[in-house]
Formats: sequence, structure tokens, C-alpha cells
Amino acid sequence: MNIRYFAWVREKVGIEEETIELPSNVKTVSDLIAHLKDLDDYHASAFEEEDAIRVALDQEHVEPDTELGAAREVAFFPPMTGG
Amino acid sequence: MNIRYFAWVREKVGIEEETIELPSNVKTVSDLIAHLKDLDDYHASAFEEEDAIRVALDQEHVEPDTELGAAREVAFFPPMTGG
Amino acid sequence: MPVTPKVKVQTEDFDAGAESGLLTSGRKDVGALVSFTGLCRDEAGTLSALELEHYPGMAEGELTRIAQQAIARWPLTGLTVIHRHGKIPPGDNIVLVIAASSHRRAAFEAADFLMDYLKTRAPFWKKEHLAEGGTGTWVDAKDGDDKDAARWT
Amino acid sequence: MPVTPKVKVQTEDFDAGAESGLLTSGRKDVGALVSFTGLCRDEAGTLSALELEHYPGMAEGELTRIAQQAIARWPLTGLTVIHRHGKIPPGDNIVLVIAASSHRRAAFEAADFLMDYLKTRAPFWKKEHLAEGGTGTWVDAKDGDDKDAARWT
Repeated sequence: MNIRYFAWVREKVGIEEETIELPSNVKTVSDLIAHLKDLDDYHASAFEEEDAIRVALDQEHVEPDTELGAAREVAFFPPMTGG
Repeated sequence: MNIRYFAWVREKVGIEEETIELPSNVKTVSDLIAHLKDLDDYHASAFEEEDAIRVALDQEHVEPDTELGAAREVAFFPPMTGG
Repeated sequence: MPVTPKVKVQTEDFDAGAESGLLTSGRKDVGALVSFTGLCRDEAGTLSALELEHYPGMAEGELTRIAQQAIARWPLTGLTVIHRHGKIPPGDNIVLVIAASSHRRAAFEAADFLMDYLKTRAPFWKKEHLAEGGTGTWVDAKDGDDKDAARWT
Repeated sequence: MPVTPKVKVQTEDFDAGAESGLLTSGRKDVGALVSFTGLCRDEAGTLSALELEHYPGMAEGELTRIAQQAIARWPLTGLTVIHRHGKIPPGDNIVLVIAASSHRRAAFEAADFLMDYLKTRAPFWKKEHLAEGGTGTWVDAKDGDDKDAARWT
């Protein structure tokens, strides 16, 4: 699965984009966050304030309990501040 | 006192503007309307639907019970439809 | 420094883009600009023009009073009101209101308030010229306009 | 015929007046045009620029979804949304929303709704560049923006 990061989430993880193999026990967005947090300190730091993180699945907003299903791209970012 | 008429009030009275001497018993806008209605059929027709008439005294909106005082100009017109 | 509104009553057309530019050029404190343009509609082809009568002097005076109420109520950096009179064909501009502020809600509310008050208090009246020839009736004031204006009291 | 919104995400500046003209030219059924322009402020001289990061693809997609919600909800004759990204100095334009309708309340509400939803849902993020040099922090989302957006639900 392709994973993208934006704004301060991107800065904390230290990369814009990565592709990972999902373990079979990762079903939902929350599962994926738990998995990413265990990867290294950078990911752990980025997801430390988990409530502050917004998620898009295939470029549409979703909630953390959403199932990843057949999605190809998931993105993590802070609350939006455009406009 | 100078009296001005606008829109369909002007069309019904048949003139844009007139100057009249106020009788001493005409104190308020309402008194003036009663006085004008008695002048002729044109004025009577213009003020027939008295509730539909708006009034300005020296170019500021006023209510019918307002005293004419030292005002120099009174204007009668329908509800505004600009914008 | 209190803002001085720009208020114009004129027969000529206006340029909304140029008027917006005047409220922002050379400034770095304007975060939001809300512009309302009212145009003449042909009412499904039935109208050839609207004729706008106004009360010279009072029109400018009342628009200025409304503009000053908006300035007292919202933190604006600038405010422009232009209302045309005379015969206006469908597709042409009738009225322009632009509110500038540091903050978007202030700009939106001030422009919205100004249009509601302008509709119910500024001394302008519309008469219809019909596409089939001849002059139609005076446009009736709408109850909805009074309700819109009452939202601000 | 349902209206198709014009949605652009770009680095270049936009011309609000020209965009308004595109929504009205050759038409006689547009009675009201409400235009919102958001500009970069210097925050009392402390900022030299805002850097706008966005999520390419999703930014256009989400703005289009919000625009289509507005079109479903209000009787619009046209709708334009342009959002810039990249480094934007104080005084420059950031975002433009224009709603055109036969009726003023629809145009006002649609533009207001669009800005509220855009602020809370379109994937853009602002980072501050400081006048004293260096990069400041990411701009925090405001609770007020969520409250503004909740007015429409």
C-alpha cells in the first residue's frame, strides 16, 4: 500500500511517501496507524498525537475505524488550514 | 414646506414636487397626509393605501407620528425596491 | 483609524474588479474581501429593461448611514457601495457592495447586512420595461426582504 | 441543466474580476454574484510569506465534491473555486470563490458555505515564513472554523 504524509506529519516521519506490505492483521486505518507507530521513532513521533491526525483513503476523507479494503493509497495529515 | 413624491406615489399625484403652506393644525406626518388627501382626487388616490406609503423628513426615514417641526422637505414614496 | 466608506450613486456602470483592487492594493492587512454584484435579470425574456428611480441626496445619505452602521458593527478595513440609477438592460450591473476585513466572517456578514438594509431602506424603486413593448408595473417590495433585514436586529 | 463548477488548484495568481465576468457574460438570468477573495496577511509585519502545501489530486477532488454539494443545495447558475499553492507573499491572493444565482440569498449562502467547508475539508496546509528570517510553525486549525462549518449541518 502506498502511504503519503503531508505538512507536519510529513516533516516528523521524514519522508513524503512510502510503500509498505500490510501484515494480515492490519484491517482498518487504526490498525495501520498502530503498525506504523511500531516501525521506528520517526513514525512514533508523527503519530504521537493520534487525535490530531486526519486520514484520506484513495483521496477521500475517512474515519480511523474505516476498513482499508482494496484502497491503493492512504494519506495522513494534520487538520486542514487552507482558504 | 417642500413636498416630493417618488415612484407610483409620484405617478398618482401627477407631480414630482410641490410647495404648500401648512395649516396651523398640521403638526405630524399623519396630519400632513390627511391634509394632502383633501386637496384633490389625485392626492386622495395616491394616499389611498396609506399603510403602503413611506415617509422621509429632510431625507431621513420617519414614522407617520413624527412631528414635522422645522423640517424643510418631506417625501412620500412606496416601499423601496433597489439593490 | 475609522474606515470611511466609499458610496456612489451613478448612471454609469462600475468595474467590480477595479473597485476590489482599490480596497487591497498596497495593503497587507486585508485577509478577506466579499463582493456582491446585483444584476438586471430579464425574467425569462419578459423584460427589456428595469428603470431605477432614486431620491437624489437621500440615496447617498441613506447608503452612507447603512455603510457606517456596518463599519461600527464589524472590524472592516474598507467598504464600497455603488448603486446605479436610470434605465438598465438585462445582464447589466445594478449594485455593488464590497466589504474588506482581516477576517472572513466579518467581510461576509458586513456585505450580507449591507445588501439586506440597502434593499429595504435605500430610496430606489424599480419599474419594469416589457420586452413586448410598453412599461409594466412598479416592482413590489418583497416580504422576504423585510425578514432578511430583521435578521440583523 | 445542472451547473458544472469550475475548480482550479494552481500556483499562478487569478483575476477575480475576469472570473466573475465568465459567470455573467452573455447571460440575462444571473441576478446575484457573490465573490470571496482570501488574501495573505503579514500579521502586523511578522510574516514574509505563507507556504501553502496541498495534496495534489485530492485537493481538486475535495473542492469539486464541496462545490457539487453547494450546487445540490442552492439554485446556482455558476460556481468557481480557485485555490493557489506554493509560497505566497502578504497582499497576494490565496483563494477565490464565486457563486452566481438568480437570487441574492442563494449566492451569499453558497459562497459562505463553500468557504467554511473548504477551510475544514480541502487538503491545504499553511506554513509561516517569518519576516525576521527562517521558517515559523505550521498554522494551527481554528476551532472557530469547525463551528462555522457546523452551521450548515
